[in-house]
Amino acid sequence: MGKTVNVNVHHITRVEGHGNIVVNATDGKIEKVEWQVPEAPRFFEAMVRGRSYEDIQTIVSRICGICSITHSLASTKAVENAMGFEVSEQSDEIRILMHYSEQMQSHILHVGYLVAPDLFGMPSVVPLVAKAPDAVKAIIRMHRLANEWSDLIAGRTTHPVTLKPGGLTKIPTAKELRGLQDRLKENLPVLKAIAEVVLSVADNLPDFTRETEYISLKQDDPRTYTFYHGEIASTDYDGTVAINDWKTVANEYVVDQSTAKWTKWHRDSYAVGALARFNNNAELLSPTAKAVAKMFGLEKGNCSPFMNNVAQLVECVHVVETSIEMIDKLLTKGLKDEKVKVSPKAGKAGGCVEAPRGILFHEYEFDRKGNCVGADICIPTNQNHANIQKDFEKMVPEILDEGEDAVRQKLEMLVRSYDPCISCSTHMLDVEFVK
Amino acid sequence: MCQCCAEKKDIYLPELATVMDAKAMNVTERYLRLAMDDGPFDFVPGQFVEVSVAGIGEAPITISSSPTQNGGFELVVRKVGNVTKAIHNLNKGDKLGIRGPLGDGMYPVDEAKGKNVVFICGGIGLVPQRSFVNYVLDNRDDYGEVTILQGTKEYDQRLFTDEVAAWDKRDDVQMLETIDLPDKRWKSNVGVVTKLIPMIKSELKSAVVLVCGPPVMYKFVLMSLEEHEVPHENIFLNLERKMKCGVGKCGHCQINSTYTCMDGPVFRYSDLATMPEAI
Amino acid sequence: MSVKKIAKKDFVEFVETLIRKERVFGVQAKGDRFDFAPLESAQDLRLDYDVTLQPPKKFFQPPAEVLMTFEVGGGYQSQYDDEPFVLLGVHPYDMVAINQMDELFSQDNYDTHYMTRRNNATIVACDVAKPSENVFASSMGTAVVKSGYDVLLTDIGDSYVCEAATEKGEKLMAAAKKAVPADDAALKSREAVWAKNKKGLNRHELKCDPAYLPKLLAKAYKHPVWEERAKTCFSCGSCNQVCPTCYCFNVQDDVNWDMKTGKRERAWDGCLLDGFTKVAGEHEFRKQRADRFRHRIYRKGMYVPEKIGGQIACVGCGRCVAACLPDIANPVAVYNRLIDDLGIG
Amino acid sequence: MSKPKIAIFDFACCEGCQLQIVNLEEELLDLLGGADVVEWREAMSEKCDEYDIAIIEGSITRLEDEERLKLIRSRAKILIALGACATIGGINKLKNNFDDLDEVKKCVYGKDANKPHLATQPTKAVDEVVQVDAYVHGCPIDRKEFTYIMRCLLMGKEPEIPEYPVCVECKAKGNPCLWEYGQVCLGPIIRAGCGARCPSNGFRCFGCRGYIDNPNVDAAKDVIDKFGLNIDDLKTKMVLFGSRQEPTIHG
Ligand SMILES: Cc1cc2nc3c(=O)[nH]c(=O)nc-3n(C[C@H](O)[C@H](O)[C@H](O)COP(=O)(O)OP(=O)(O)OC[C@H]3O[C@@H](n4cnc5c(N)ncnc54)[C@H](O)[C@@H]3O)c2cc1C
Ligand code: SF4
Ligand code: SF4
Ligand code: SF4
Repeated sequence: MGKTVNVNVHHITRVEGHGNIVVNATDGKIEKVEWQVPEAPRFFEAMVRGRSYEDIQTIVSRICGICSITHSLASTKAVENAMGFEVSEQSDEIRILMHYSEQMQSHILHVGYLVAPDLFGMPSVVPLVAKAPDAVKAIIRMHRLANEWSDLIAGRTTHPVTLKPGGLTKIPTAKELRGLQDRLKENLPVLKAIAEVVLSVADNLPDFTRETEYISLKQDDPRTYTFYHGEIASTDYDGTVAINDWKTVANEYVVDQSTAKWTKWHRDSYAVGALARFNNNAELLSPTAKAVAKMFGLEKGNCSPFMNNVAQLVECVHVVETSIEMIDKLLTKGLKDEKVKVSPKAGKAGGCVEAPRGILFHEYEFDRKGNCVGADICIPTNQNHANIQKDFEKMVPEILDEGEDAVRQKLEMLVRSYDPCISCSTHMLDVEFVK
Repeated sequence: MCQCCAEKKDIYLPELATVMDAKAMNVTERYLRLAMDDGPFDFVPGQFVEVSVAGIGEAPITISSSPTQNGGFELVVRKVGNVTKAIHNLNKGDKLGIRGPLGDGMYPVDEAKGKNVVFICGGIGLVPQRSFVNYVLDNRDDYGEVTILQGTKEYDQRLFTDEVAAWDKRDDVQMLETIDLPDKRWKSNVGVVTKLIPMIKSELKSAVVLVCGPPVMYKFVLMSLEEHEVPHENIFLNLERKMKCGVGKCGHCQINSTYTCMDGPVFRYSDLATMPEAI
Repeated sequence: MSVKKIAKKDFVEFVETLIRKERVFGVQAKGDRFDFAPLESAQDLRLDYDVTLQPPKKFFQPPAEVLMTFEVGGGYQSQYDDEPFVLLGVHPYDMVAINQMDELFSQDNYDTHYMTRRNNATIVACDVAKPSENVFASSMGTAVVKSGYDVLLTDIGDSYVCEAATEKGEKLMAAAKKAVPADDAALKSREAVWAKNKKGLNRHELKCDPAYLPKLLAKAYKHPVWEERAKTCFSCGSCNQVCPTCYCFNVQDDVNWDMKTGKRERAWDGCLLDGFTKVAGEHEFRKQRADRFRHRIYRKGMYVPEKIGGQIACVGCGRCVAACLPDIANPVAVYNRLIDDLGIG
Repeated sequence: MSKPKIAIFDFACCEGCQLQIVNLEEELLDLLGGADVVEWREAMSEKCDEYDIAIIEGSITRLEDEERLKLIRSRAKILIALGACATIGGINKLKNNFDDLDEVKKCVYGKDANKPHLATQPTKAVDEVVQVDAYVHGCPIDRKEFTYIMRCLLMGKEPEIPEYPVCVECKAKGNPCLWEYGQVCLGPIIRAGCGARCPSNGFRCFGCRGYIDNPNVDAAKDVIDKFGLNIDDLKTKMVLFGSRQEPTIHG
C-alpha cells in the first residue's frame, strides 16, 4: 500500500518572493507534482520603454532587492555594450569588488538566515539565536561585513548608486579600501568557522542527486573563477557562447502547467547558481575556498542540488580571499580620479553577470537619443524553475514513503537550496493559483 | 571642560520636578500642579517654562498659577501633539523636566498698579491670564477696577469653571463670559469675545488691557480697542510662536528682530509697531 | 605678541609635527572643491584654496550634536565635546563670522555647548590667496580680519608671515622652530596682500557702505523684490546651510531600544524651510516663501546687527550665491536692487 | 504590558526594504526585544492572524491584493507603509504612464497577453487603498530612519519626518551640488530623511522618498534653463518615482 500525500505549501517561506508547492498522491500514485509561482507580475520590460539609458539601472535594480547590484551591473554592461562605451580597468575592478560584496551578502543571508534553520530543525533564525548563539553571532558578523562592504563601494547595501554607464560616480579612498581589506582579513577565519558549523549539521541535507546540465560564465583570458566577465559555458558543452547569443542558450519556452517561461539547452532543463559556477570553474577557486570545498567533499561534477548551499559558502571564502588580493593590486597601482563623459548612441546588446543565484542576462535596444526601445531580461531563478520541477519529479517518488511532513519539508528545502529569487523571476510572469 | 564653561550652567538642561496633582479639565486640557525637586521657584505672571518629557521632547507652557499662591506652580496643557500628549499621560508622583521660568516680557504687575485692569481671553488664553488675574485679586487693593472677558468656542471647552464662577460672584470683579457655539446648557452671552467689550463698565481709555487668545482673535480685539481709544502703550498681548530652545538661540520664535521667548511672550502693543509679523 | 616669518617648506614640516601631537583640521581638496577635514598629512593642507564648501561653523555648531542624555524619570546629563583641536586655514570673512557667532552664543544666555568647542579651538586664520568666484568680502569690510584668531598666516610668496595673536597662538607657533622674526620686507608684503584683498575680494559689488543696510531695509519691507525673487525659491534652505552666520537649530529627542534612556540632539535648521514657524494645529507664521526669503535678508542686514552692535551678519563669503540653484539668494543683488529703487539716504 | 505584535507583509516589490530590516543585524534583536514579530514570510515560517502593527511592503497591482490589504488593515491597530512601493507606488507606477495597460501586457507577454490570469490594474500606493498610520519612505528604506520610526511608535510618539528637501541634508554633508556637474538632481523637491545618500555618492537624487509637501516646480524650470537643459531632462527624471503624481510639469 502506497501512501496518500497531499502537500500544498501556499507561499513557501524564507525565500525571496512567492512560490507554491503542490503534490497530490493517492495510494502511492502520484497525480500532481508542481512548482508554482503566484507572485504579482511587475512588467519591467514595459517600464523601461522610453526611459533614458541613464535611468535603466535605477529602474531594473528594483527587480530584486537581494540581487540589485547584479541587475545594476548587468544592465549597465548591456548599455555600455550597446553604445560602445569603454570602461577603465580601475572601474572594472572596483565594480567587481562591488559585485563580490553582493555575492557575500546574498550567500550569507541565504545559508545563514534562510537555510540554517532547516539544518537545525527550526522554523526561523529567531529561535536559533537561543540554540546556537555563537553561530548566529558569526553569521550576523559576516552579514554586517558584507553590508558595510557594499555600503562603501556601492553607496548603499541595496540598489547601488555609484554606478553609471562608462564608469563609477564615486570611488572609495585608499584609506577606506585599506580599512575594508583589514576587515576582510580579520573575518576570513570567521567564515571558516561558519563552514565548520554547517559541516557539523550537513548530514541533515537530504541525499539526492540528478544528472543535470550546469550553466555559468566562464572567463579564459585570464582564467578566473568569474562572476563578471567571460562567456556562457555549460557542463554539457565544450566551447563557450558569446553573451549577445544568450538566447541560443536560454531557449525560453512555455509549458502547459505554467505560464512561467522555462529554459532549456541540451536537456529538458538546466541549473544555474553557485553549484553551476563551481562545476564549470572549480579549479580556479582561491586556496582557502578549495580547502573548504574539500572539507565538504564537494568536487566538480556534483549533481546534488542541495550542495548549492555548500558551493555558496565556498564562494564566500573565494570572494573574500580574492578581494584582499584585488585591493592590494588597486592600491599598488594607485587610485585615479577618473572623469567619465559619455554621450548616447543607438544600439542593441546584451549584458551578463553572475547573480548570486546564477547567470543573468539583460538586453536592451536604444534609439539615437539613448531612449530605450526594447528590453529583454532573463533571470536565474527563471532558468532554474524547470530544473526545480524536474528535481521534484525525480525526488517525490523516492521520498513518498516518508510521509507528508517529510515530503513537504524536503521539497521546501529543495526549493530553498536553489536560493530562488522569485520576485526577480516574476518581472514577467504570472501563474494561476492551484487550489 | 574649560573654566568659563564649567562655571556656567547648561541653558538647555532641564531640572527635575514632580507632579503634585494632575487632573483632566475636559477632553483636551489637563491641569498639573508641579514642584521643583530642588529649591524654590520664583516667577512673575506671564512667564513660561519649557516642559520636558524624556524621550518625547520639550514644549513651552505658560505658568497658570500666581506667584502669590503657595505650593508649587500650575500648568494647563492642551493636547495637540507629541509632547502635550505625553504630558497628558502624567500623573501624581511622576517626574518631568523643567527649564525656567523663561521670558522677560511679563505682565506689567507694577505698571498696572492703581489702574483699571481688563483681561480679554479667548479659549485657552485664560490659562496664562489666570496667573495675573489671581495675582491682582490677591493684591486687590493695589489695582483699580478689574474686568475679565472670556470667550470660549463650545460649552464643554470652558476652563476653570469653579474659579470663573467665584470671580463672577465677587463684587469687585466684572466677569463676562460668552460662548461662540452654545448649546442648551448655556444661558448667557453668545458670540465672539469682542462682543463683550462694549459691556465693560469700567473706564477703558485709562485701563491696562491684557489680551491672550488664538492668533485670529488679536486683530478683532485690537480693532475694537482702537474704537475705544485705548492707547497702544496700555495694551499687552501674549504672543505664541514655535519654540525650540526658549532662550533666544534657535531662531524659531523670531518675530522680525524680536525673540518671543526673550522679549515676550507678553508684548506691549506699542512695541509691536516695528514688528509687522507680530499680528 | 610676535610676528614671524616661516618658509613654506618649513611650514609643512611644522604642520607635520603638529599633526602628530594634536587633533588638526585643515582645508583640503574635495574633488575640484575644498573643504575642512581631519588633516592626516601636511601635504594635504591647501592654504591656496578659494572658499570651502562648508563654513567652519561646523566645528563649533556641528550639523547634529548631542546636547544631553537622559533616563526616563531619572534626570538629564549634559554632554560635551571636550577635546582641544587646531583649525588650519580659516579665511578672514569666516573668522569675522566666527567672531559674530561667539557673540551671539555667549550674550544673554551663554551656550556652554558652543562655547566649549570654541574655547577648545586654536584657530589659525589665513589671508585669502585666491578669491573665489562669488566672494564679496571687500564690499562687506571682511576681507581682512583683526581679531578672533590665535594665529594669522599671510602668504607672501615663498613664505608665510605668521602673527600669533594670543597665548594659545604663541604656544602653537613655538613649535615652528625654523620661524624667524618677520623683517620689514615681509611685513610690507603682508600690507600689500591686505591692501590688495581689501579691494580685490569683490566679485559682487555692494552699492553702499554695509553700515547703511539696516537703514535701507527699514524702508524696504513691502518692496516687490521679495515676491519677485521668492517666486522661484525652492525653500531648500541651502542658503542657510552654507552660511557661516546662520545658526538656527532644531531639537529632537530619541530613545534607545531599552525605551528608558536616550538623548536630546540639536541639528541645523533653516528659516527658509517650509514649516520652520509651523506650530501645532498647522498654523504657520511665515507661510509664504517671500516672507521667509525676506526674513533671511533682514536677519543678515538688520536683525542680527541690531543684536551685536552694528556688524552686518553677511560676511560676503559668497557661498549662498553659489549654493542657490535658481540664483536668487545673492544678498548683494537684493541690496543693490533696493538701492536702485529706494536710493541711498 | 505585553509586547506589541508585529507582522510584515509583502506585495508587488523587490523585497529590498524587508532586506533592510534583516540588515539591521544586531539591532534587529533589539527590535525583537521591544516587539514580537509574529509573521514575516521572507525570514520565518511562523504565521499569525493577530497583530498590533502591520508593516506593508510593496504596491498594490491586483484586485485580490486590495482585498488582502483591506483584511490586514482591519486586523491591525497601526499600519505602516514600508518603502517607496508602499508609500508612493514606487517604480511600479511607471507602468501607469501607459494609457493602455493592454499595451504594457503585450510588451511583456506578446500574444499571451490576454490570458485572464494576467489581470493587472494601475499600480496603487498603500494609502490609495487603506488608511496608513506611518510612512517609512525610500527605495530602499533607510535603516536608521526605520528604527527611529519603530521606536517612536513603540513609545506612542508620532515620528518627525522631514518636511524639507534633500538639499538640506546634502549641504549638511558638505557635498558640492551635482547640478554643477551636469546632473539633473531632484534634491530640491524631494523629501529629506535619507541623509542625502545618493548625492553624497555622486549620484543624482531620483526621488525615491517622494515629493515634499509644497515643491516649487516653477523654480525647477528656471534651473533647467540656467543649466541650458531641456524640460524633458527634468520630466524624465521626475517620472521614475513620480509617475502620475503631483506635481506634474507642464510645457
Ligand atoms: C510662550 C508659550 C506659552 C505657551 N503656553 C501654553 C500653555 O500654557 N498651555 C498649552 O496647552 N500650550 C501652551 N503653548 C503652546 C504649546 O507650547 C504647544 O501646544 C506645544 O509646544 C505643542 O507641542 P507638541 O509636542 O505637543 O506638538 P507637536 O506638533 O508635536 O510639536 C513639535 C514641537 O514644535 C514646537 N511647537 C509646536 N507648536 C507650538 C506652539 N504652539 N508653540 C510653541 N512651540 C510649538 C515645540 O517645540 C514642539 O515640541 C505655549 C506656547 C508658547 C510659545
Ligand atoms: S549671506 Fe551668503 S554671502 Fe553672506 S555670509 Fe551668508 S552665505 Fe556668505
Ligand atoms: S533662496 Fe535659493 S538656496 Fe535659499 S532656500 Fe531659496 S532656492 Fe534654496
Ligand atoms: S546635489 Fe541635489 S540634493 Fe545636493 S544640493 Fe544639489 S540639488 Fe540639492
